[in-house]
Amino acid sequence: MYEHDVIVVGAGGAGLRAAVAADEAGADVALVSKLHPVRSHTGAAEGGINAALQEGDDWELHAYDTMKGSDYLGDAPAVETLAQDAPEDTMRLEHWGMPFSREEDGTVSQRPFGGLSYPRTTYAGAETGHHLLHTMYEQVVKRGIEVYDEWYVMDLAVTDEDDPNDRECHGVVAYDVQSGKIEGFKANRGVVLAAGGPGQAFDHTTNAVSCTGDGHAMAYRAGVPLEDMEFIQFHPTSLPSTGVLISEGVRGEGGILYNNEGERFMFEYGYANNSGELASRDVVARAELTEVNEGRGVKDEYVHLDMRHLGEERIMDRLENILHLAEDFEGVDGLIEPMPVKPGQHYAMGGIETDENGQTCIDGLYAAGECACVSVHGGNRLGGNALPELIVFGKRAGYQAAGKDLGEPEIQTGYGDDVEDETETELPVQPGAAGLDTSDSVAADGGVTADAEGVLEQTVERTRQRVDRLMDKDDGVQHSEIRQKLQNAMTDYVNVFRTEDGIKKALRIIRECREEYQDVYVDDPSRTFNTDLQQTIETRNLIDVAETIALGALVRNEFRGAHWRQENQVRDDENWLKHTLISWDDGEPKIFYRPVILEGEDKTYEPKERSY
Amino acid sequence: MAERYSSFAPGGTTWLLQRITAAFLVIVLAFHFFLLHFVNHAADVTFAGTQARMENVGYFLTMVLFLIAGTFHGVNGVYNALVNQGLKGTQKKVVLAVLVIASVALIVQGIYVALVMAGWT
Amino acid sequence: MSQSYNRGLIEDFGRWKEFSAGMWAWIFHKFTGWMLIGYLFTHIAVLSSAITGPEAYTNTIQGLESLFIIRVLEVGLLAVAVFHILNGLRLLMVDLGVGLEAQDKSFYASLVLTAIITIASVPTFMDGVTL
Amino acid sequence: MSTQQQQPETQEAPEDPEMKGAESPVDEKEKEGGDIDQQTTPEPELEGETVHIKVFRYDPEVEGKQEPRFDDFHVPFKKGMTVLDAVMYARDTYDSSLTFRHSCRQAVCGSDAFFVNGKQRLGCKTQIADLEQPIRIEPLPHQEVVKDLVVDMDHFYDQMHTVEPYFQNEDTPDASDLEEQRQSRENREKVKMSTRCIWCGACMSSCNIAAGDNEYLGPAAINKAYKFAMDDREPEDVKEHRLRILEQEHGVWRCQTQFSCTEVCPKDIPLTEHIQELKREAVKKNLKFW
Ligand SMILES: Cc1cc2nc3c(=O)[nH]c(=O)nc-3n(C[C@H](O)[C@H](O)[C@H](O)COP(=O)(O)OP(=O)(O)OC[C@H]3O[C@@H](n4cnc5c(N)ncnc54)[C@H](O)[C@@H]3O)c2cc1C
Ligand code: HEM
Ligand code: SF4
Ligand code: F3S
Ligand code: FES
Repeated sequence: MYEHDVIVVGAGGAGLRAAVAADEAGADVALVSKLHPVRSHTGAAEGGINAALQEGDDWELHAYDTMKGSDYLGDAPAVETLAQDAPEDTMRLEHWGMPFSREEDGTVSQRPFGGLSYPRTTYAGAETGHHLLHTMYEQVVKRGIEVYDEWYVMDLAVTDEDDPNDRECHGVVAYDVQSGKIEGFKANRGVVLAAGGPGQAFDHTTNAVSCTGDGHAMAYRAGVPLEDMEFIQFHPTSLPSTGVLISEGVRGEGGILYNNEGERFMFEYGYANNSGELASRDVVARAELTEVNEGRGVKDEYVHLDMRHLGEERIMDRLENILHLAEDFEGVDGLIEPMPVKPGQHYAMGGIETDENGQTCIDGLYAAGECACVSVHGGNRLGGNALPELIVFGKRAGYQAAGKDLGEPEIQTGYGDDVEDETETELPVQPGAAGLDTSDSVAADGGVTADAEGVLEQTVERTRQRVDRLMDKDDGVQHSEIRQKLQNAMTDYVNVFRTEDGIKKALRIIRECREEYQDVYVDDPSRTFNTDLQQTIETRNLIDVAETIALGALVRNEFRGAHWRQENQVRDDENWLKHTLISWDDGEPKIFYRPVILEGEDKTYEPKERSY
Repeated sequence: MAERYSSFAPGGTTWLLQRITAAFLVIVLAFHFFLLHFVNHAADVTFAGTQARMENVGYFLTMVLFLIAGTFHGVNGVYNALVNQGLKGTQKKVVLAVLVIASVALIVQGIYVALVMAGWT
Repeated sequence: MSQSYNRGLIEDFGRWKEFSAGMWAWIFHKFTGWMLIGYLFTHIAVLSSAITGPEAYTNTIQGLESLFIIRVLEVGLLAVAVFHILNGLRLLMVDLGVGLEAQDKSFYASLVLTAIITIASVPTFMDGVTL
Repeated sequence: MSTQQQQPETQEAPEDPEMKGAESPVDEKEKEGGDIDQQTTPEPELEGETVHIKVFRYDPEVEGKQEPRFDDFHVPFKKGMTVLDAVMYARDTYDSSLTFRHSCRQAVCGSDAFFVNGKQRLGCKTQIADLEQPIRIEPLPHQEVVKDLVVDMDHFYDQMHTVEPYFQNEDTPDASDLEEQRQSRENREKVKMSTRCIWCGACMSSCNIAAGDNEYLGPAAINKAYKFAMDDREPEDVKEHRLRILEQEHGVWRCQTQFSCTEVCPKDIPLTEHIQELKREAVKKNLKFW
């Protein structure tokens, strides 16, 4: 057993920042991550960090833009905290040596970004995330913070009181990928989950293979509600074979989208008669998919993004890296042929419900980064708002976990008096573990003693048994089959287009996946670097997370932000100015709602039409 | 950071000297080859001819420097090659000592030979 | 790492087919350098015959020079020295940060030049020797 | 910054009215022989070809794998397929115990450097179509193999940590004043390439010196030090301190300018150039005191 004051799960931007903060607050911190820190997916972010740094800009404007971008589903205290803290925290990155791009006078550069009223996206070349990640890791090295890399966290050691609000988290159980050893990590002060996004729930995503929503799933099964999971951002131009992102810059420079008949469909079929290719992300993504669904896609899969007419000179000057991306990852030369693109899952706005200090409803359990939902992004994240979220809320969660007092939060968490229960929606199948052999479930169940060490030991024991069971089984289904089925279902039915029937189909398939998972086995008999085992466990997590996405999408019958519903294609402020919350409830998911907080520090954000 | 360095750290000195001797050797070695294989054919070398050249102080000094530079360059090169292959600890010390002794012996012997050639003994 | 597979030197060596220009240059330079320092020791040893006396010196040199094999070795020495010099110059340029992009081309150039110079000087070296 | 490629994730761009009149590119395509997008080919498998890959296998625990061997896989080819795609396909379809590190699939995480057809390359950045078959895929040379394509990276990380890989400046302005350390564009440009390293370890694996001398810092670590040493935001005494670290016996001097590091670096970092520059910096610095 290992013991530290604070255990941070995940070493992306959020996890690293949390660890540094906890270290600053005097705690003995350890980072436990399934990847070496510099391999985290934060490194893929390109665009930049939004922060109101310049004179003439103001945190209040940033907050306003964010709230508007969120389609009024962000919580004002969180949004304002983000906007207020981002400038200082961004500056701190500079002081830690992050190589930001520079202006003539030596100050950091900022550029305009979609949905922002001021050019406040601070960037470091086209690889801002890479620099952020490496700069943060450097700070971790400097401080000598202990890093357990290639340790896969499987479970949280949480007590088993009936009401999740009374539960307490004492640590985590992790499995050393290199040796196969399973160990407990005791956290004397707190556990911070920073395990990143759940993009792998979809077949086609810009996210890494490691973005499997482990943090979501662990917190969920321990009793923390997942919030606003239905809000998934899809990017209209990603490469079909890998999901690598092709920047909006191509369309910005004049790139054109064509279907297989060579029609410029954005105009031809009236998806966006004014702005065409430059319509907002969701509009373009839906248009592309409609083309494919109606048989006008190339190879029934994608559309073409053509930039040849821009001329070699202009392309080399402004879009050179796009040429490299298309060449390296798709084998296509953008100068002589059009590039294949299709919509890809890009970002999850929802996540583990926390307050503005990163605290979940379980004592000692915190979350930050993409896996968390403090609710700054609401229904739709603005480009450049995720990276500041990592450093601002990563820092706050780190401080809070280490015991530094950040004051009373305004955001409520957990199932309490202020929530409203879901009543109307009829579910096609029973979600959750219901009816299945839950021995594989990791919810806190019977007989866990209150004593910290006891809880941890029992969780370790249960985890060992779970692994042994998976390893001992000699035949059955393999995870890749289930995962593929799940991903296809999500991409087919809970993608940019959402219909009630589709989502219900998805839920049925998810249920099938869950049942098949009962028969899953690990073929690789080795304890050394068994990725087969790791992926099998991840697949279980994906099932749970995908289900919450589908459930959220089913109940929310309106069109808000990134979530579109065929049955009700308008934003319905009357009924839906509220967050969707889903809690595992020991295997029988419960859906409830909590009103959005639109009252800020000294103003109230009135919902307005979202038009730019 | 407090340390003050008044001269080279060893790695840097020898690295630089290896380059300087190399530059020097290019010139002298070319001269040497040219003189003894093209101007005078090696087959025609006699002691008298050698002595005639060696008696010239400039030539004598050049040859001595040639020898010293060549020895340093060659032996240091060998030593570096061994360190590159991970030579370390006692073994490394022993090798270094052997190489230094061999070089000194070579240089002393060489100078002695040159003196004999010049007839200054 | 308690259990892991160390492929060792043999397998590394087996990769020689995959070496790139810079690696070959390194290997050749090393090889020629060792030859040269070896020769330097031998050379001084041979010249030491001067200590015994002028005749001994003249006889040794001329005796050696009359041997065909020695002439062949001398040509070899020339090749070795020329390559080492040319590649040495290439390395000196690299150290000064000049022409880094052309490092592979300059290596091939050294090889070709060495070959030309060596072949061109064969007549001079072989002059008057009999089998 | 003009030479820098900026790739905004989102950018509101002004509408270009001329675009609407642009011609369809399809006609052109037909002229070119247009095999790029025959809509008649629904399944990639029907493109007809399979790719033959030979993958290195080793597992200390599993019988039959304790002695390293090569396994052959035949993977259906798909346009744009990378080496990583091929091994993933082989794993998911034929043998789930086939083990390798990978994550981002877009050359930023640095997990999947393999030895492919005799060269260190990132699996995700290497197009199958560019390689000769059968494609031989091995773990990085000069590193111990943990299992299949997974090598032990600890030594690489240790070397990276040796150069004190973090920014050092005692008196930065107060962050709450929102004041940054100024840096000229030229200086940012100078360190730009060095900051791109993704710690893939390809360079270190390709270097014969690093293979022979375990203590040699290696190209990646030296490049990391370069990034800081050449950054004007760090004060002069810190730069000197960094040069002290680099000029140890197993520092920059060990580099024999073999250039293989530069050749394999997937991020095109001019490693040899950086190492050479640091050698000269170190000599210069020392000459001053001499
Ligand atoms: C292509 C792309 C471009 C983007 N561009 C931008 C942009 O320009 N601006 C912006 O603001 N945002 C951008 N984003 C979004 C942003 O990058 C991400 O939301 C953010 O980086 C997520 O950071 P994180 O720290 O939460 O997670 P990650 O960086 O994904 O890190 C997750 C960490 O958790 C660890 N982990 C996961 N599961 C486990 C487990 N079970 N046990 C142990 N460890 C675990 C992983 O090893 C990893 O270290 C972009 C995203 C993508 C995909
Ligand atoms: C004439 C011009 C010469 C030049 C320009 C030259 C240049 C060089 C250079 C630059 C190196 C260093 C390689 C490195 O560290 O990367 C070197 C190495 C070496 N040189 Fe020379 N050299 C010359 C002559 C000689 C002579 C005359 C000898 C023999 C006495 C010699 C023996 C060596 C040896 C043994 C090495 C080490 C090789 C190794 O790495 O194993 N060189 N030379
Ligand atoms: S320098 Fe290049 S090859 Fe070396 S680790 Fe960094 S990215 Fe990889
Ligand atoms: S391969 Fe090695 S020898 Fe130097 S130039 Fe690169 S570090
Ligand atoms: S998978 Fe990340 S670099 Fe290749």
